[in-house]
Amino acid sequence: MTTAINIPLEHVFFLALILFLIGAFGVLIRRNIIFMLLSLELMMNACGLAFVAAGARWAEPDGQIMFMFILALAAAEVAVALGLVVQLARRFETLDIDRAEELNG
Amino acid sequence: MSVATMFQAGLPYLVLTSGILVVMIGVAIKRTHAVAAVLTIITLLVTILSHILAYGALNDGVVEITSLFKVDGIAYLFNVLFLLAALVVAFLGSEFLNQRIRFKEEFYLLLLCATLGSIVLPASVHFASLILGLEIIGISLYAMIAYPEKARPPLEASLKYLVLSGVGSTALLFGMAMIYAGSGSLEFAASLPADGSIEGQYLYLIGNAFFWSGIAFKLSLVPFHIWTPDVYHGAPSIVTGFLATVSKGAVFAVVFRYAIEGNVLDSGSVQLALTLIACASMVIGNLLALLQTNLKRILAYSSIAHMGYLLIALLLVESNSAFGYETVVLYLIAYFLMTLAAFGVVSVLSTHQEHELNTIDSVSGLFWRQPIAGVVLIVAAISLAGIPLTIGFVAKFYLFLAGIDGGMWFLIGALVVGSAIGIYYYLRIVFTVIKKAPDDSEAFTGLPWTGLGILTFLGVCMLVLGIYPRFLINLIHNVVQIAGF
Amino acid sequence: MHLLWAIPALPLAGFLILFLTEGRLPKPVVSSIGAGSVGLAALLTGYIGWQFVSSDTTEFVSSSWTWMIVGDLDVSFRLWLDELSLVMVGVITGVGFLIHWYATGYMSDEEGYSRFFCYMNLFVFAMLMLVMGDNLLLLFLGWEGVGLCSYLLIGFFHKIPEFGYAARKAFVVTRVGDTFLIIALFLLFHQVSSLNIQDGLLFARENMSEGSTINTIICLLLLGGAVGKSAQVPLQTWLPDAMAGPTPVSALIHAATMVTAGVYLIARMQDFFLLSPTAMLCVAVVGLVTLLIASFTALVQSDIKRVLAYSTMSQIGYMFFALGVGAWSAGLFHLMTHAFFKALLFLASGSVILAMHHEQNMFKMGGLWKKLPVPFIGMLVGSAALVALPLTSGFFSKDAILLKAWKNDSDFSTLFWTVAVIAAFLTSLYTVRMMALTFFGKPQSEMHELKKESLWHPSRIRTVVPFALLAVLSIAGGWLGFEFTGRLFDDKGVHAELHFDPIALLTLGIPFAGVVVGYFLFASDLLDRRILIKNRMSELVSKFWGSGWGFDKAYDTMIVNPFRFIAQTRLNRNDVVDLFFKLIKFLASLFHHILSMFQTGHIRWYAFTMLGGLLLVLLTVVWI
Amino acid sequence: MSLLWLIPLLLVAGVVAWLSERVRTTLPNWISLITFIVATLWVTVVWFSGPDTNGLYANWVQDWIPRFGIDFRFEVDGLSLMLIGLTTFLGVVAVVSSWTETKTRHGFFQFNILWVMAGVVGVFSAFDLFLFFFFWEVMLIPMYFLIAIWGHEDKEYASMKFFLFTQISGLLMLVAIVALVWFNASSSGSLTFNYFELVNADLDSTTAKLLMLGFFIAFITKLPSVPVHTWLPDAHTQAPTAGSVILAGILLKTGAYGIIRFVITLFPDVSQDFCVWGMSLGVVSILYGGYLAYSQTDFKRLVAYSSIAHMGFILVGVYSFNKLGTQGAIITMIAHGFSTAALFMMAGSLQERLHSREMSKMGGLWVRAPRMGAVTMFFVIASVGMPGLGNFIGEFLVLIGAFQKSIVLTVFATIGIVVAAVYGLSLMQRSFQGVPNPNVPKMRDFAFREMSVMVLLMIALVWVGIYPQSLLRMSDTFVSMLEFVS
Repeated sequence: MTTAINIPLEHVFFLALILFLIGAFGVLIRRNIIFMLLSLELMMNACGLAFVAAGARWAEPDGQIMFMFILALAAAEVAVALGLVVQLARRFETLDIDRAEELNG
Repeated sequence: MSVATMFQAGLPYLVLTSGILVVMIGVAIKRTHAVAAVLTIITLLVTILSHILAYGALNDGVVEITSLFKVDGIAYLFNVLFLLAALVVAFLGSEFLNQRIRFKEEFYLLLLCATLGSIVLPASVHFASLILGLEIIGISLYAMIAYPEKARPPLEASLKYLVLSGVGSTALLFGMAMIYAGSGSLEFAASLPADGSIEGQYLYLIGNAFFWSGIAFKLSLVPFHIWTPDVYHGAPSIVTGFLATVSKGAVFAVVFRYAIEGNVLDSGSVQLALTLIACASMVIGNLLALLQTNLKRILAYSSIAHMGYLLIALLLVESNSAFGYETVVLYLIAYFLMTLAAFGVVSVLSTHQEHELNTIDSVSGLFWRQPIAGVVLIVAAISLAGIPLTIGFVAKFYLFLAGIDGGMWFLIGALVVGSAIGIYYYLRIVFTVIKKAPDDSEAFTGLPWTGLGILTFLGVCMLVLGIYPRFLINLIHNVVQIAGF
Repeated sequence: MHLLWAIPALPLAGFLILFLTEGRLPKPVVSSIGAGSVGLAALLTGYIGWQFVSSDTTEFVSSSWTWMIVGDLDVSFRLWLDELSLVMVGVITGVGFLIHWYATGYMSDEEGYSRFFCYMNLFVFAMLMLVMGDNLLLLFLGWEGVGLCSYLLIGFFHKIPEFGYAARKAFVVTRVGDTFLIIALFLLFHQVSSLNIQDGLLFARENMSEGSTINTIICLLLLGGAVGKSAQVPLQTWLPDAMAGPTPVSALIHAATMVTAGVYLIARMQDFFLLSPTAMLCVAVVGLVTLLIASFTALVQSDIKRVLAYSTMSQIGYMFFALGVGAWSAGLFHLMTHAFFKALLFLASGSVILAMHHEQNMFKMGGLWKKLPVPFIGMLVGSAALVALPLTSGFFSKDAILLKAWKNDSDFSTLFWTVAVIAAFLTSLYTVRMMALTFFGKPQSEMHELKKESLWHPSRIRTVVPFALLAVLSIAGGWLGFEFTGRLFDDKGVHAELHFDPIALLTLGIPFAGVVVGYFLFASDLLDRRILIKNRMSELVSKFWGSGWGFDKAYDTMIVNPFRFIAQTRLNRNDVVDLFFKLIKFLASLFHHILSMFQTGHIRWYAFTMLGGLLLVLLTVVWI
Repeated sequence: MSLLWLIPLLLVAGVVAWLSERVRTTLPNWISLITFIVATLWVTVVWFSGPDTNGLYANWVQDWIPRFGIDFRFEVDGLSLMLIGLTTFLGVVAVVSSWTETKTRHGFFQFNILWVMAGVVGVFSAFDLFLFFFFWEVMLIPMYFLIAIWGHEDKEYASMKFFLFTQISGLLMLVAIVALVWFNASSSGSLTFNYFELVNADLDSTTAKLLMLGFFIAFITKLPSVPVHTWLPDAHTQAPTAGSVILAGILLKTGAYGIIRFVITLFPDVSQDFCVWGMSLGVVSILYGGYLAYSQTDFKRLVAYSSIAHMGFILVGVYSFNKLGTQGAIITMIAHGFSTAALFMMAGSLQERLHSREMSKMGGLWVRAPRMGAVTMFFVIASVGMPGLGNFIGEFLVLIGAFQKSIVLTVFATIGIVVAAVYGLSLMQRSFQGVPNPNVPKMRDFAFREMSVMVLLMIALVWVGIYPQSLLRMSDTFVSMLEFVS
């Protein structure tokens, strides 16, 4: 087996955290539902990265397995999400999520 | 651990999964509501029965299926509870679908999938199985919430739930990753940092912070509660019932497992965080419901408070895990009954309306217009308020016992304050139900007998278990004992 | 053994019958029950009294069931008859019967005839319990009972609000006195750990030292009770208003019996008072002050019944004074005689008032002696006794008191005596004034022709009999009680053996002086009465006296009005305490609204709060 | 047959009454009336047949939730029997008093009345703290329904207030109960809710004080005493006649009963230290209640505040910690039950006739309805504390007992008697005496139905007044058990 290039765990986690936050801000600032979902994906992948890094630390496959889980999961979620997006476009005639605020109080 | 025992112990999961396949194929072959419904119900019943067979495998209390699952009596108890709830939802759902939905059959698939996810959780002792179960529930719920076509609220609710729970899940995952990074194992039992290094500690703590935040979202605990009313409000009330009971119950079951196996509460800071969250949920949840006029939103806020109450049992884990478990199980049973009854009433009453009833005024004088539903709603409200004669009181009694046993006087104070506020709005429901019906109100006639039958059943359960809880209590006690806590 | 229990039982039975039949009985039956029950009681009293006097026992006792036994407290319905109570019982049943008898005529036109006798019988019963109870609790039962009946009877004409007010005033003011009494009971029980009167007296004789503080306190509390019931200063204000009741009521309750309960109480608790000079002094002073104030007030009243009311106050003042200076027998003697002549006076005035169609203002009367001979004679006799002209009953008793006062060896005896004598003089003054204004002079309003209802029509002749009997008693009562009351206390009775020293002569002379002066002032035209009335000084004085020395005004401004204000203005109609709970409610809903503001429905805001929450949790976990 | 069958009897009768409405609308009234009469007779029979060797009239033990040592533990001693008798008797009064008042839903109405009574009987006979609390809460629900459904104009507010006050204070008691049990378990090792074992639980004084407060607050809220009394006037004013009768006649007594039976027996020492506070609260209630009673213009409200004053006497009596005081408190409970029940029934009848409780709309009613006048007079006099009637005995014993403890407080309490006279008589004056109010219509006087009950109540009061020994004897066994540090 090849010896992995040794990147300190902190760095990777830092990167993951940054990705996570970028995604979070995306969710916060973008009105368009599509972009929101994109940012969500970004956050998911941040988690994936973190898992991989963690797995690398202990030289175990578990991290990568989890990453695959996450991919599958994200795919499923997006599948449903896009269906909902279509419905949103139908029923609210917009992709601006802020227009969907009828439920409140 | 022989493969045979594993299979026997895992029987319920296999049965339910194959049941899902059967229904799917059935639907694929021919769309018939009746068939789908019957198949679903049969599946659920068979799954429930399969537990009897499976229970034989637990001769020494616990069976580990790979490192992902650790099946024991408690897990089965939870399973049966969830399955029964699903059964109720299936029954009531069939009526709801009959009225307003064009494509009915998929609903059952989603329901069964969600149920599968929920019965995966109580037994899982591994982050992988945890996330798996959670997401199966979540994804099927997105679809279930948005199920009614045309109407806008369900869609909005579903989108909100999807995006926000997406954020929640990511927090959860990120937390897991860090915990894993700290401990080197994805099993709950080994989640404590392997090396006592400061770095490991930090990873562990931050990881838990993320993890619990994600969980708190799923359980809609303050400050992650804010999505709850909108989703409850928008979703069809029968789905809300499922969401409020099964998904929450399952999550609670698994985090309880995590808390026990991983001794999370040994770290004082996590404990503190949970305590604060619990107090905040009890008080704020009830305050939010105080003057709310929308029935479903009231129940949403009250569910926030109830999850807060339940945390008391969770926090008992590190001193007296056995009684903590008993409390959780009993409280969840009570909570399932009350919540399902409440939402059940709403959905049954909405049978002939084109829009679902949800304002509190729509049930005014219900006691005189539709006695059965009225009585059940009254009983549910009284039970939620934790007043004797109903199982809600027994549950609250357990909480007090747990709190005092753990010496958590602060939490008990919050519990008292919370329940005090709670009584007010539950009683408002009762008053609305018994007050003189407005003259323009039409009587609820021709309600489906299945619906009313189920409601009556739930009501009777609440009362009987409230007045004579002896057997239930002993059952739970024994199961917990056998499971070796 | 003997029928002691039957004495109170009879009027009680009468009460019950009348109460349960709700006035469905015909009037003759009612009167025979109402008056008859008391009459029988009177006869029985006579019989038992004779038994008692002839027997050598010191008391008759008749026990019935246990009232209550709790710890040390052990009281039962036990009747106790000794000389003291015998006198009282005699007065109550005897005078009571005569007044009932008279009332059968007097009240015959009023509605609620049955109700009237119902209350009257209840009163007699209660009064008997008061004087016959062997323990203080039973006494208190009677004490409150008579108060109740007085309330009911003052407000008998309940349609007239003023009467209702008078009734409530009477009840509440006496209640104030009663509180002192009941606290005295508590204190006694605390000391003696028994409420039995005889035990108490025994305890006092044996365990209490001369002038011990606790004993003095007890006595003063008892005095407080007595003052309330007997309309003495400072709780006297209710009595004049009490005249709102029908005249027989005034005669029985507010002259003959109830108001003398205080005297009885003090006499009954003699042994305590004997040990406390201070208390005795207080009793005497209270008596004297009342005596003076009441006499002066009576001097300027225009309402005939009010005159009599104030005179009653003053006469009871005499009794208190007597007790205070240790003239126990004399006091009781005066109580008895006073019962006779004051009852007579009231009945007579009642007849006048009835004949005048409920006109009570003396200035509207005058010259009635021809028209109303019988009341006139009655009045005359009564007044004679009141001013204590020799050989009338009043003479003996009042004389005895004055002599005792003189012979009493306290530092103030002279002063006391002087004041008492002055008061005696005043008594004759106002009595003469009353007679003059009512019966002499020229008629101020033309007298209506006596109608059929008038009391003096032959058909009502029955009312004359009790009248006559009372008149006889007020003359002869002197000799009657003379010997007997002597046996009450060991204070050598009321034997006025030294009737020829100057003091005696003076006391003898005072009434005459009063009468003479009074004649010149009010009856004769020799001096112009206008001098007296016209100048401002006397106007002020008479105004002040007329208002009963401004006690009412003072109480109103000090107590009644403030209480009314804080209570009846909407100040606190609904309960300040509730504000606290309202505040809680307000706060709760306030927080509800604040928190609800977060539920905007904007998904991005929701996400934001969640991340905020995440941050919070992080901070909590990592930095705490 | 054990007297405890009373509870199921009442419960079943309730259901039957509810269903019987379908047959005939007047049937429910008859059913519950007969039930209560039978119950009362039953109690009387048991009363006269005397206690068994342990001084009990009935007892029944059966385990309920063995997991926590919770039993069905019913016992009826003299004290309980008295109160149960009061309950059933006032049940008759309540039913009769609202015979014609409820226009609709007689069935459910009677159902609630019967179930409240069942709950109360349970409270008076439960000797397992869990069981006690169970009944304590259960009796509230039907009571709530009575106010909320058949109440007057402001029923929502009133019923809600009533329920919140009692429930929240109940929560405190629940905490106290559980904590007490838990501490007892950790010290003695046996987890049990059995009253007789908890009596000798050893607690350190601080804990005991806190737990005692938990019970105390719950009970004085029910009693009620200042400062937690404010639910009572509203609840009384708004409740239907039967509701007020039950509320004032019996439910308040459960509070007093709780203090006597549980607070001072479970926590004797701390209660001893607490007694000054208890008495002071009582005195404040007496004076404040009396003062507010006088301020009222609403007949029912006045009576309501007057019962706050009367309940004050109970507190004073209990916390004077001697036989006299305690017995006085017990007698007050009974006598006040009778007198106030009657006054509320009167208020109800007046409202039925005049459609108003405002005394400004009354006046001179004696002329219109002499019987009602006389009856009211009787009960006003009784509640003013006239010797020879029940209330006096209670108040006298309370005061004479309190005098042994604190002279000052007793004097203040005694002033309350004067105040009582003031408001009592002004009530009489404003409603029945004075100039007949011209716009009062011709008013139906009491007929046989009302009169019969009233006469019963009068007899009862006189009986308590002149032969209280018969009651004192009943409660003596219990009162003697309390060890009083003199």
